[in-house]
Amino acid sequence: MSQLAVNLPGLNLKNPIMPASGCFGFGREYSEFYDLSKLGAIIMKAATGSERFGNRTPRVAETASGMLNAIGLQNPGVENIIKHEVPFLANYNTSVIANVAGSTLEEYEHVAAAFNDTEHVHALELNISCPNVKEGGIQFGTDPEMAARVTEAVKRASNLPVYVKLSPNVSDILSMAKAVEDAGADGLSMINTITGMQIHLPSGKPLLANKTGGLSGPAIKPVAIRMIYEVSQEVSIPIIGMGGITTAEDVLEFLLAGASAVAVGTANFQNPFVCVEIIDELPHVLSKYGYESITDVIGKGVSV
Amino acid sequence: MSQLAVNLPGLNLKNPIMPASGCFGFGREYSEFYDLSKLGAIIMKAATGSERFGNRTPRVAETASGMLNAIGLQNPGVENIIKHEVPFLANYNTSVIANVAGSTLEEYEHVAAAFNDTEHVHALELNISCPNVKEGGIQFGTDPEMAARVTEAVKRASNLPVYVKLSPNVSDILSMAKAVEDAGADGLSMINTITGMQIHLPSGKPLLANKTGGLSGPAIKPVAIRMIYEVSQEVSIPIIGMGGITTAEDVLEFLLAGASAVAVGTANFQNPFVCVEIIDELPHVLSKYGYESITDVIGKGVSV
Amino acid sequence: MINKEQVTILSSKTIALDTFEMVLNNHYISQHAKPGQFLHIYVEGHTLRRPISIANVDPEQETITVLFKRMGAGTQKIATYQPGMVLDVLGPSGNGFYIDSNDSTVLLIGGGIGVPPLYFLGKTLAKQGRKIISVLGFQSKQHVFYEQEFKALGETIIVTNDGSFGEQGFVTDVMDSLGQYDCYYSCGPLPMLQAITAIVPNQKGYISLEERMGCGVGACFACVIPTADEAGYRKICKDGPVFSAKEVTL
Amino acid sequence: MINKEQVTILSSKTIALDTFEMVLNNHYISQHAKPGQFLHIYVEGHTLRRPISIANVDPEQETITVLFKRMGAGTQKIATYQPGMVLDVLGPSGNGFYIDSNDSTVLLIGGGIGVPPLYFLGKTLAKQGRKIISVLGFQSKQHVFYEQEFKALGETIIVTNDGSFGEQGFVTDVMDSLGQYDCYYSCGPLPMLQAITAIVPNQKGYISLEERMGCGVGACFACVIPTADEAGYRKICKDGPVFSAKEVTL
Ligand SMILES: Cc1cc2nc3c(=O)[nH]c(=O)nc-3n(C[C@H](O)[C@H](O)[C@H](O)COP(=O)(O)OP(=O)(O)OC[C@H]3O[C@@H](n4cnc5c(N)ncnc54)[C@H](O)[C@@H]3O)c2cc1C
Ligand SMILES: Cc1cc2nc3c(=O)[nH]c(=O)nc-3n(C[C@H](O)[C@H](O)[C@H](O)COP(=O)(O)OP(=O)(O)OC[C@H]3O[C@@H](n4cnc5c(N)ncnc54)[C@H](O)[C@@H]3O)c2cc1C
Ligand SMILES: Cc1cc2nc3c(=O)[nH]c(=O)nc-3n(C[C@H](O)[C@H](O)[C@H](O)COP(=O)(O)O)c2cc1C
Ligand SMILES: Cc1cc2nc3c(=O)[nH]c(=O)nc-3n(C[C@H](O)[C@H](O)[C@H](O)COP(=O)(O)O)c2cc1C
Ligand code: FES
Ligand code: FES
Repeated sequence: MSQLAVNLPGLNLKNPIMPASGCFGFGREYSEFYDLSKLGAIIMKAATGSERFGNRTPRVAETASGMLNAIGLQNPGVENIIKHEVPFLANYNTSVIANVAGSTLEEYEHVAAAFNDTEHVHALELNISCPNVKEGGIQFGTDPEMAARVTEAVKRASNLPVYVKLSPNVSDILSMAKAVEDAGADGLSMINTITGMQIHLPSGKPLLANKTGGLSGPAIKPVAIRMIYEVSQEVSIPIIGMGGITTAEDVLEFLLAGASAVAVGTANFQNPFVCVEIIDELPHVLSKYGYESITDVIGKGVSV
Repeated sequence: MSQLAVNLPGLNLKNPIMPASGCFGFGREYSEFYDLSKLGAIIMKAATGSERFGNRTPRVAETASGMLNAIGLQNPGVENIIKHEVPFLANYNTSVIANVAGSTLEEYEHVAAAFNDTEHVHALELNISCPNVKEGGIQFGTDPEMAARVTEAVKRASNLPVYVKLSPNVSDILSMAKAVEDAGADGLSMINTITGMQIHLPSGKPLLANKTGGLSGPAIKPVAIRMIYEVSQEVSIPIIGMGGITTAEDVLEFLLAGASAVAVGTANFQNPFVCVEIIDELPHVLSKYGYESITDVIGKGVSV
Repeated sequence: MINKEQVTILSSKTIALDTFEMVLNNHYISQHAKPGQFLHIYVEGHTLRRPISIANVDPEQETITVLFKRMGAGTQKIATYQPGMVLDVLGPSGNGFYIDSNDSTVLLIGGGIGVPPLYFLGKTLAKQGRKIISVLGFQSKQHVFYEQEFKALGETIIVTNDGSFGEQGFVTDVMDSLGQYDCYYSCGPLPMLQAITAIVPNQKGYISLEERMGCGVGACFACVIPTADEAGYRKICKDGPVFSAKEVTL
Repeated sequence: MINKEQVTILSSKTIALDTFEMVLNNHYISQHAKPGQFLHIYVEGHTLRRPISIANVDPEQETITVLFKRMGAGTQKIATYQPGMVLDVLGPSGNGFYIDSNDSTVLLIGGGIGVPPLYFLGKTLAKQGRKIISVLGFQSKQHVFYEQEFKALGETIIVTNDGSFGEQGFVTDVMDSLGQYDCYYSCGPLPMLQAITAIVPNQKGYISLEERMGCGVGACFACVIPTADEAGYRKICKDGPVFSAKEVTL
């Protein structure tokens, strides 16, 4: 296996780098900057049962070393995604992960099942953690029992490996992780954004139309590292790590903390080439710190 | 009442600015930079029943727009603080708040009661949220029932107003706030640090000897603002806000979110004069955004 | 196509209260930019790029001019940048103003820091031999800029909110008194655009919109605006910032 | 007393691999600094200040010299700073080396980037007419700096780990072969300090320590080290960075 390759359930990745859900659309825009085949995988924007228009604007705000977003799961709906977006991504030699969202158990099942008939989707990322949907997402994401139920339902509905994306907005991340592992999750994806807010001083009101939004970017990296470290010591399914990654050294930090692959979100906005630049830089960072390959790193940090 | 003054239970503050607990020691060091009488109040470093030496070093790490600390409640013990530190602070014309910590309910009661006989302590900040103590602090801080019990116990033991300092490491900050309000808290203090970690790349291990530490600084401001906003709409006791404040505009943001006064922590390390510079700047910021006084601002942001 | 380009600052100067003119050098953008497009500028220490309209282009000199107002931390920082510094920008971004070859007289209506993209448009239209009328609104005399530049393109009316320069009032106050025009182009604060589209609802017109952006390339859905029929949406960064006045709901 | 001071960079140059010498101008610090003290330097974009020892002071010229190694993002940034720039520093910070007026021969033992504070100390002691012996250890020839400066103070032995310059080995390898001395002063990596205190446990000596700091002024308890009896602790930023070798547990 080559230096950067890593194999996860359903995903034979040529490198451990993928853009994070919601930060890369369905790949079209960034395909104008570089060849998407360079990516380990692509995680698509969330899919819901039918089209969603999301929240009112403003939907983003800048914060110190981070940003808030409250997009509200805007997406064209799972049928449109399968018809119009997946075929586009199928042109590239990369794995495709569908991010599955919903307001009800039934919606999650429906969306997950819809991807069964598409050849070019290799895994599901079950988004039980989006803080910007009022109807259910957040409860699924903070209650271990609910999380287990939706995981089981999606596993039953789908023939693809399921990575459950955990919310950091919980007192006890480990019990969430264990609950979804026990419910049959093939992997974890962590972390989603931390709920935050910014007040617009001239109006004295929350800047985002949705009031609260999800905090992402380098600001949250220490929280992501802590949660991945905590969880990876106690679960045996692999973790796709994310939260504030902007450099190849950040990737190494996530792998040492216990992740087996990583996703890059917010950093794409600052530098559209960030994913490929990280991929190019990774071999140098590996050798700088004395590692032969990605698989050589994985888990080293947590093995003692 | 003057432009910057604000009155809270036990605290008649000439201005709403105070250094945060643990970031200002017992005032001695910063008293060499400026006259502590300029401060609205001073929150002392945590006091425990007897002397504590804290965690091994390294105890701090830098993060993007923030830092991690795992001091581990090092302090000379409540008797020493009352004997040697409080008399020093009594020399200054400012309010003094004692930060009360412990591993057991009994230790909290003991520490709180010890301050009953000191004239120069005006309120207690009940630290149920320090993430760096293994024995109990964290459970008190994430379980509403435990939080209510320790609040009640300390209220019974103490003759001072009690501000309960909440941990952000919870799924539901509101139920924590309501639990301690119902248990008799006179005010809230929020937020404490968010648990995080950094991996030291050369060793592949956590950088902090304690592995995890508390994230503070501008990185966490959006989380603080969100939690204060959420809580202030539902409780009727006042909130001392903190988390990433570095400028007078940040102070305005906290007041608009629902705080009635604020504490400045990490920023003191970057600029030892930050508290007085903020105090000097506040009148200009108030008038820039059209406010007459601090009391004019308080709650404006949440009134709709 | 949007590129990620390094642009060199040739000059930077104050042209009105808190308002700066910066001339940049870059081959690719100077050859490809169309009126209405913007640069998405990376600012050190900031997570998000700042969108700034292209106010002028000289393809021979390979220069691009931007005008910006110091609003918050990002533009504050850009205002300190010195000639010789190199900026990292995405551009040219967004679509441009649609130009109908049948239009002979066009009205430009700019408000404050919405004026810049109209200058590049006006210059382009003037070169094509069209008649240009410009109505530019500013808060006060101190805020006025590019009066001479617009006058060089055609009739130009300046209005200020406080009457300290030109006529007193809003741009909409003088719109009645203008003669016939085939199409208007407007950029400025949302209330101004709303007022304009309400006053001349049946007039062909294009408006340039602002919204807080994440990616600036169409990938994140931060900057959407509902279409007029409310059945769809457009992305300001990619489908815009220019829209037909009838296409979107303000 | 520690002040918050603005210091102007007069010069900055590379003196060894990844190692820089920066000369700073400031009245207050140049008049008050003692050997062993440090500056706590603010670096734009970083939460925490960086502690850097004072390597030399010229009270007449009102200059302070610091030597630093490019390690991570902070020192990397300081290395890019140009003459004319103004830095915000706290200083002079910490205590200094204790100097016993009865000592006539002193041994300076420096390791790598621990060498700088010993130069200021050595110069001060030499001026007082004491005999100085210096043993300086570096990784390799490329890392060696200030050899001539120390030779001007007295006998100087350079050792390198790989033998590419001076003698091969560690500073502790040559300590036996030295004559008598009354007191040693050492600064360098922890293993080096541990080895030295183990080799000459009964010798009077002072060591300068490093630890990650929060406040740098004694308020946050980040930088503590247990005392030798394990019953107490010292703060490196305030009670140190210099300690009697017998005072603390390494
Ligand atoms: C397509 C487009 C073209 C523009 N052209 C110009 C121009 O030519 N000249 C000019 O001076 N300004 C222009 N603006 C507005 C300019 O982008 C904002 O003034 C600028 O981003 C403010 O940044 P700041 O850091 O100073 O303010 P802050 O308030 O500190 O910025 C915080 C965040 O909010 C965003 N933001 C704040 N105000 C606006 C706004 N009005 N529009 C979009 N994002 C905003 C910032 O980009 C940043 O992400 C344009 C905006 C858009 C969308
Ligand atoms: C009292 C004292 C005097 C010093 N004198 C010198 C000197 O004269 N020349 C010199 O080159 N170096 C000196 N150092 C070490 C210097 O402080 C670090 O190399 C520097 O802080 C590294 O910062 P960075 O941003 O490059 O590294 P990063 O690893 O990116 O720094 C991250 C954080 O860790 C801290 N840190 C990292 N390494 C150290 C360290 N060895 N000691 C303390 N904090 C550290 C940084 O200050 C920062 O807070 C001294 C340290 C101390 C405590
Ligand atoms: C604008 C934006 C939109 C996002 N949309 C989604 C989404 O649709 N589904 C999802 O699971 N996560 C979504 N996320 C979360 C990211 O996938 C990622 O978990 C988070 O941003 C942390 O990574 P980062 O710090 O690298 O951005 C979104 C994040 C951002 C910034
Ligand atoms: C070094 C350090 C030590 C701290 N010690 C305490 C403490 O003893 N008791 C406490 O309640 N909070 C403690 N805190 C938390 C702060 O009081 C404050 O709640 C937090 O740092 C957020 O504010 P900031 O971002 O302004 O630092 C400490 C924070 C830091 C950085
Ligand atoms: S800013 Fe991302 S879609 Fe427009
Ligand atoms: S760094 Fe704060 S006490 Fe030493």
